[in-house]
Amino acid sequence: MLTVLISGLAIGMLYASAALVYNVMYSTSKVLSVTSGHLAMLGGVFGAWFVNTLQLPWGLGLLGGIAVGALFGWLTEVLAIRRVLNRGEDHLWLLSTLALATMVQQGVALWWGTEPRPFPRLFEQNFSSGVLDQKFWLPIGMTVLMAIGLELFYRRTMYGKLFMAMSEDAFAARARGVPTDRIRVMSYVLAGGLGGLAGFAAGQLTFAYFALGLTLTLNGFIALAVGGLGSNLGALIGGTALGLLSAFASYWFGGEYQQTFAVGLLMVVLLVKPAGLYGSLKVRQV
Amino acid sequence: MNQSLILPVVSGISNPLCSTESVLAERKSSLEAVNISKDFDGVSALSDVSLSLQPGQVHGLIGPNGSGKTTLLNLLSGYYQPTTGSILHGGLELALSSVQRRAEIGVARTFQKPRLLPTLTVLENAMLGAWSHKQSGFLATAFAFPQVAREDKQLREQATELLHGMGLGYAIGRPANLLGHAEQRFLEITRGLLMKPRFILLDEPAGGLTEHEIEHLGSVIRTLRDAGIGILLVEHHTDFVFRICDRVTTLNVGKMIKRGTPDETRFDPEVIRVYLGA
Amino acid sequence: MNNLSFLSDRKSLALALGLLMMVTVPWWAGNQYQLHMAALICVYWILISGLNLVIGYTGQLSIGHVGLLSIGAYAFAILAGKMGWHPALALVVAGALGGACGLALGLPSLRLPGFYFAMTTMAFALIVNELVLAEVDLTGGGIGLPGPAFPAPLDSPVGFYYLAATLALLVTWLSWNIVRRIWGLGLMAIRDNPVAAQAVGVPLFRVKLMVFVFSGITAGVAGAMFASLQSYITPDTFIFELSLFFFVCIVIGGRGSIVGPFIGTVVLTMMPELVAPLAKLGHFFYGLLLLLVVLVVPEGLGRVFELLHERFWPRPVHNDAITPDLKRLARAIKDQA
Amino acid sequence: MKFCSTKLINSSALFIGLAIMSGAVSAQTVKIGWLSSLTGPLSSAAVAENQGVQLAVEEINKAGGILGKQIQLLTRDTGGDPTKAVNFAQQLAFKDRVEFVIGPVNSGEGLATTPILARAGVPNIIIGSVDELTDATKYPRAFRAINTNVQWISTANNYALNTLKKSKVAIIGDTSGYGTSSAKTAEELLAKAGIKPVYSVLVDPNKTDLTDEMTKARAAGADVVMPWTAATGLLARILNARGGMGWNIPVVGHPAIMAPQIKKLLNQPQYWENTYAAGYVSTSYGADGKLPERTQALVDKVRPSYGGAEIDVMFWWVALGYDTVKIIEYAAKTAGSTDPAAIQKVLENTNKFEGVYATYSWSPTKRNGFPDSNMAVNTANTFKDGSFKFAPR
Repeated sequence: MLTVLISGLAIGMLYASAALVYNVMYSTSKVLSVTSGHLAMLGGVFGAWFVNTLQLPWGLGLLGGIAVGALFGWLTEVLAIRRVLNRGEDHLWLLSTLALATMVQQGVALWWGTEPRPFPRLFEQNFSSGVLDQKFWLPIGMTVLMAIGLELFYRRTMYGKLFMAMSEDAFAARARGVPTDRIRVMSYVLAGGLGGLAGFAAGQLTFAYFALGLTLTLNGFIALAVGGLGSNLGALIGGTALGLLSAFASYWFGGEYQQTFAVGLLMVVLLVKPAGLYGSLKVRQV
Repeated sequence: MNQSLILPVVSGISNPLCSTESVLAERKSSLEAVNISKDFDGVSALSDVSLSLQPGQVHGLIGPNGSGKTTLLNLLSGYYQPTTGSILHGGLELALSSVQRRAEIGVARTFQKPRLLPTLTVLENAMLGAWSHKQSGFLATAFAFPQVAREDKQLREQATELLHGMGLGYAIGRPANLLGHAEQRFLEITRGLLMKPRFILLDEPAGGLTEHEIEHLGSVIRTLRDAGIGILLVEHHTDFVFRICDRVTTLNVGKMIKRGTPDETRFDPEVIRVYLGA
Repeated sequence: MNNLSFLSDRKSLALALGLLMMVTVPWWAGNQYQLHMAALICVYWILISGLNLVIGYTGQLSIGHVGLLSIGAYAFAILAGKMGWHPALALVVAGALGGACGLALGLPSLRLPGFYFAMTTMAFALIVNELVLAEVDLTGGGIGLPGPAFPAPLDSPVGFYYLAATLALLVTWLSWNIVRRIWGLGLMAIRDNPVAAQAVGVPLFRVKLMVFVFSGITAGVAGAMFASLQSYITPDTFIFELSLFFFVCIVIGGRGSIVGPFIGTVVLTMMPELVAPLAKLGHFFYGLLLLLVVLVVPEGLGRVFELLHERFWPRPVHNDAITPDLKRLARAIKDQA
Repeated sequence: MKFCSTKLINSSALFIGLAIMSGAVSAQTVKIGWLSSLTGPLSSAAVAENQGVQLAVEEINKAGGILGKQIQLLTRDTGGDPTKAVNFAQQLAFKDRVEFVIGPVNSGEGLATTPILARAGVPNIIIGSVDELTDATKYPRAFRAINTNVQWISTANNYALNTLKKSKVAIIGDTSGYGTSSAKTAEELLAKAGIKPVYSVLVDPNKTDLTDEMTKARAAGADVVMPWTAATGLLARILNARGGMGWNIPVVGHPAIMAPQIKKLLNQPQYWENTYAAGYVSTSYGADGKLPERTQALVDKVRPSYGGAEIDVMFWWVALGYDTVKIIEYAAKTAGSTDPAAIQKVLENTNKFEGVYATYSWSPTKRNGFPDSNMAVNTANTFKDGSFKFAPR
């Protein structure tokens, strides 16, 4: 029973990290990128590749995973966001990020293979340590750290404040001389790095598996929508709720209805509180 | 609900103390905002403003930026719902009814920044206005019942006529994204007219127009007025307003500071102080 | 591409040609394989032309229609196969069921903003697959079900092709009727400028829902035809990538066009068969195509032809000043009333 | 209009021309269609099988081909997508006019293609294990070379119940098509033996941790766990959970649990101990540590393509692929032609045709050529050079 709790919590935190990634990108561009989950996938796959295949120490592997994530984050901004935002048709970014997500997933499938591959053990630990196993606690701890780090970043640092200014009102920020384009690029690189980090931290849980991306994109979004768009606290809570729900659901009812439960949660929340628990869907048309 | 009733243009109706039957007649057909207030999360944008828009009358709405002109217009057209107060038409409470409902009743509007469908032609943009009083339903259209084609043809002709009347005949087949600024404004008015409006609310229609074009706008507005349509004119271009309006309401920081004829307004010290300047 | 202006001679000629091609396929298709592909294209098109109203015209990006396809397919396989109904009846019911599920999906999701809507539809597709796998007794679970054939003469490849082609034409005709009338304008208004749409009285949600239900019906019918064409359906047939495929067909074909998406469907269906290397790249290729189109010609390939057209036959733009004809205006307003 | 109509005629002429040409080509060659899923999920088996197929074709062609005709192998990569499989089946049968079709690899695809090939009357060598794939009356020309799913499951059940003397079975399937159906079959077969599983569950193949399920299985008093899934990730997680819990009960199940890539996914190598799966006599080392000589011969032939190194795939896939072509060769030679009817006649009167992978027998009423006697149970962690040791008896 305890293991259900912990494994649910761990996977929930992975979802939460995907939700955080959504938030970081959204803050500066008002775009919900389909690639959010794939960033974590890249972190896991390349982490495994650096450490297992290239035999690098895991520290370097971690940096490598983050770097690849950040690179892809940057690529997302350059290819899928920048030009599309200038066009100002709000549906286009969905298409472009969807396209990019498909490409990266299929690309990894072709290069890395469609079978899950092992992810290295990071710390010396007995495998029979059950609920204390690092494969649970790494993603949990890492996601919490990420959330706290983000909050500090937003509150304390100059760039963080610029991010906030942009998410409040991009035009006003630009008018006040904030280099909005550069900030946006930075936010995507940051999001990419965080995604890579999360994927690396959860690698032992998920294995290095190409199809992880789409799952995370969807479940991360559910976590986000439940917790409330733009709120990092909401992301944590939404992720936890979703993780525990699907864990216990599949514990009691078997795995057949996992997705159904997850989406059920989404639907209920959206019907009861469309803005999510801590979010605000600002829609000002006229 | 489709036939717009057209009353003879009575001058100086708005004197509140006149015979009860004419009051009833007014009530029946006017669009009224009664003691309206609107807050945006705590911040008051309008407080206790009343305005009565009569058929066949051009009603000017002026005031400095942020005085709540557009807010009032959005309240009348239904994009906002008032915090307190009511919006009446023919004794009918509209305060909470949707934008679409008001379109059905015959309240048309234009936008500060014209909102057209860029890829569609001028004719198509205009025809869209006829939506709320079209007869053909989804299925009838899908299965191409004969009356659908008939109605389509009819709307097409109406739109064409109105476009020529508005002086856009030459651009009828042109996609909207190739139109000049004035053309866009006139097209938006035409779209409004296709709605068979009783009232049309114009949000700064003269903005960005040349003197010459403003002249045309003025004559168009007069024509609409003479056709019995009530016009609310939100405008910064004050001498234009004073030239063509029958009544003028002046707002300042969400409150009404003057309602009266153009001349009364023009020489009102308060209006001069807060808006017109010496 | 502008569907409202009446067909010019060139257009009607193209239309006649297209019809001729469709009717004569069985003669010039060299063999049953090509006939199968033609039928497959028609079946896909039944779904896509309905979906086109949702995506291309109303601008609601549904990436979950494979779920509705699956529902239609299984409904047909169960009713006409297991329960031995007459296939024609099963086909109708499959369509109705598709419509009902479209309604059930649209009611909660169509009020949501774009990305929320897209994700919800995607989740819907996943759920459908999950339930299909879970309800073994009904759907055969992972083993799947045989897709029954239609009674003679529709059981032959040629017969089936003509059935599919007829349905495809019917659906095309229906959606064309919608888009060339004021309804089409309403849909495009919802897509391009919801505020303006409201201002003229378009009830956004209701209209979206109608169109979505329509697309659900076509998806259900397509599913039934698909089941029969495939002769056997399993859950691994209805993968998310198939949704993506439909989506890409429409987007590269061009929003607000019927011809564009049709060409898109034909080309994308044939391409992997003709160009083997692409089959290897699989969905990577669709992704690439989608990205290129969005970046280069977001209006879709149809737009390219328009641009060329304007390049070679530029429409004369003489900018005369606006001079209202007030008498005519007054008359026009009176006549309206 | 006129221009286009002429174009239309040209095109039709072109197609007819193609048809004739393809007819002409098939005069000098024997065309074999090979529906393989070399890419996409579950490609590992297909890739290995492809080795065997290619090898056999080369051999036969070197030796002068079938009936003096060279074999022309038309490989089609379905990527595991049934829709593509159907398209390619149509293509092979009606456009390329192949005389034989091998495959497809995945049952999901096979279920869709078999009826089509049956309608086309093309002899089809089935290499999918799902039982519905063969039917002497519905698909008279579909002959199965691989064992059936039932053979796998009953072999495993048999070992668990009678050899290991366990009766408290926990079944774990995955939610994929194959997993759900296999788990169902497993329960039915156990029921026949009068045994009801103490615990049975279907889990998402990508579920990150199986400790909960294994804990429940233990709580239910299970003394043997029988996983029915081909998802290596899931199988590895089952073994990891068992190891992590320090719960040392036997795991008996699907051959995939013996796959070398499982080893890489295990937390510790010893987690692979006490793990058994249905396998084959042909790819099992005898007491003398030797493979059956037919198998050994093939291993030696394949070895070069591994640069002399050890074989790192399950060798029986290769053997199966090799045999499919050999079966076709045998059928054509015996029939003296590639006429489908004649081929069917020969194959359905085949008694003990000796392949590498198995010794096949089909009859007019029996389309599953793989004999139970060729099934075996292997110990997972004895994987060596593509084959395994027998499980302790």
